[in-house]
Formats: sequence, C-alpha cells, structure tokens
Amino acid sequence: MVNKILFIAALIMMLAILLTLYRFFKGTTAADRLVAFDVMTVSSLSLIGLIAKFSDRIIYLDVAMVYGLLSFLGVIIVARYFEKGL
Amino acid sequence: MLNIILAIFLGILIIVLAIMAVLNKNIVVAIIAAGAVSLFASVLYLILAAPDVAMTEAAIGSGLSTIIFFYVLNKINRQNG
Amino acid sequence: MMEKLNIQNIGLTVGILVILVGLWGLLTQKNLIKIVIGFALFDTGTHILMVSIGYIKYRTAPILDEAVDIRNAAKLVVDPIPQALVLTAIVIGLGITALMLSYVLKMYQNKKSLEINNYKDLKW
Amino acid sequence: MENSIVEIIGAFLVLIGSVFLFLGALGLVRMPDVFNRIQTGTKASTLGTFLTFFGLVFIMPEWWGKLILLIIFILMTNPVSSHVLARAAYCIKVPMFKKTVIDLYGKDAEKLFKKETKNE
Repeated sequence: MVNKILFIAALIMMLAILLTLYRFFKGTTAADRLVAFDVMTVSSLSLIGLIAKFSDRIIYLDVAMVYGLLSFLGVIIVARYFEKGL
Repeated sequence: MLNIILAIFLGILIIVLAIMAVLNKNIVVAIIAAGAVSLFASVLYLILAAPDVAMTEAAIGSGLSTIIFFYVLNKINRQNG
Repeated sequence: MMEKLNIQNIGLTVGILVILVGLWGLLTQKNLIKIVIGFALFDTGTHILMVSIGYIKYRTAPILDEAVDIRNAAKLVVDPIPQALVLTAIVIGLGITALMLSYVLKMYQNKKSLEINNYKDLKW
Repeated sequence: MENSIVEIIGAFLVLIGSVFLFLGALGLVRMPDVFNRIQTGTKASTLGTFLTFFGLVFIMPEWWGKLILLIIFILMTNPVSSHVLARAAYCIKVPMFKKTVIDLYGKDAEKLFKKETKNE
C-alpha cells in the first residue's frame, strides 16, 4: 500500500521535472532558464529523498544536503553575474 | 522497477541537456546547461550505488566548475570596456 | 530484450552517448569557451561509464554502517575500486578545466578575440 | 502485507507534496512573464518539498534528525534564492507582461543602483 503510493508520487515528480525541462528548452530569456533550473533542482531534491527510502540507506540523505547547498550556490552565482558582475 | 524507470528518465534528461549545452548560441545558457548535466549525473550515480562519487560530483563538477566559468566570463567582459 | 534492460546497460549507453556529444561539441564549435564546455561534457561521460562498469545487480553502496553486516560485506556491496578511481578523476578534471580557462583568458588578453579562426600564429 | 495507519498518513502527505511540485511546474509553463514564473514556481515547490520530507518523517521515524535538518535548510535557502533571482531579473530589464498594473520598485531601484555605481 505505502510502496504503491510512493511509486505514484515518484512518477508525478518525474512529470514535473519534464515540464520544467520544457520551459528550460523554450524559455525566451536567460532569466527564464535560470528559474527553470532552480525549480528543476528543488524537485529532484525530493526525488532523492524517495530514492533513499526505497533503497533503505540513511547515507543517501547526506547527498541530498550537499545537492541542495550546491544548487543554491549556483543560482546565487549566476544572479550576481547578471546584476553587476561577480 | 522504479530504479529502471528512473535510470531511463535521467539518461534522456542528461542527453537532452548535453545537446542543448552544445547547440545554444548564448554562452551563459550553455554554462548553466553543463552544470545541470553534472547535477543530474550525480542523481544517476546515486542509483548506481555510489553516494561518495555523487557528493563529489555535485560539489566539484557542478558548483566549483560553474564558479570558475563565470569568473573567467566576468574578467573577459570587464576587459572589453 | 527485457533481460538486457538493466541499470548497468543503461549507464553504459548514457555514458557513451554523453562522450559522443562532448566530442561533437569539442570539434565543431568556434568559440573558445564552448570548446572548454565540450571538454567538461566529455569528462562527465567518462565518469558515468566508469562507475557503471563497477555496478553489480541487487547490491548496495560500499559504506559500512548498521544497514550492511560487516562479516558478509563482500557479498552485499558493489565494487568500490572504480568509484575511488572516479573520485580522483573528478578532481583532476577540475584542474584541467581551470588550466584551459586560464589559457583562454591569456589568449583573449593578447588578441581581444574569442574566435578560433583568428588564431593562426602557428601556420606560417 | 499490513501497514500501520501512521505510515499511510505519511504516504498521503508525500503524494500531496508531489502534486504541489507538479502544480508549480505547470505554473512555470503557463505563466506569461518572468516575475509571475518566479512567484508560482518557487512558492509551490517550497511547499511541495516541505510536505515530502515531512511525510518521510512519518514513514521512517528513525531518520527524523536529518529530515528535520533538511526541512529547515529548504525553508531558509529557497526564498533567498527566489528573491535574488527577482532582483537580478529586474536589474537586467527583462520585459514585463503588458497587462502589468503597477511597478512600485521602479523609483527606489533607480536611486539604489545610482548610489551603488557612485560608490564604486
């Protein structure tokens, strides 16, 4: 029961990542693509949480933490570059 | 079963982002796409049972590489005018 | 057909395709920074290829904690040697990327151009 | 195979979180300009990730320490990145949607950017 519901949740998250990939592919300005990148990484963060539950290892959550920190850093760096140079 | 679906999905995502990083005219978008390739490759390493490689790839391949690319791009723009 | 569809074969296919896309970008682009981006893609492809060589079916990550019994650990975990090799290769790839970018900066300071067609100094 | 009622509550929380992530991505496709996309995308995806990790606390009770740490981390960093993104998009003058009614940030931003360039 629980495993089936989590399987459906993982499928919905994959669909969400595909929709943001469409915006990343088509977005007219560079800022659009940066927003799409941000939402894509946050969605895959919760996908990592589901992978950790399915394979039953707590060590995978550390990867989620590093992943979130580095995606945040990337968005900040690109936004600073847009604003007035690094 | 979920592992195989996730691996196929991440593979398609990685290849589409890589083709976009090669073909796009705008250099900023190309650098962001190359960073996204590294980030999704780290999720693929997680499915291939290598969490230490996933951590290092997310930290170095995506974070530090992007910072170095934008540092050089900023220096080039500043010399221009 | 369905027996061939396991995670190891998918990883090998994705790795080879990313290597080919990176090589295509390395050879056909005219901008110097785009060439360095193609090299970075090539690097990522080789890493995916090497990690998926060491994967064994139905086994888990080679980190010993309470989920993995120490006495039966050799029958429970995947091969850790390719992962250690890739861990070294990632850091060396960062070093090579930084070196190539510093060369790009020096070349731009000399000629004020990023086009590869303007650099013909060695063809005399 | 029987599951306790707490685990089923957690699974439904994860399902609601994934639906919120999907709605955020749908808004990212449907909205007309950059600022609307920033608003709908980051707000809905923050709530979706929060609900997903909170549901995993119910399913795996012995992992609660790292999951709560991740929730606090998401709640701190995601609004900051959305704010920085909106400021950068305003600064490079991305065109707004043509039905935009009011722009209160305009005059303040002009003064602010002028002062910053003078200081340099």
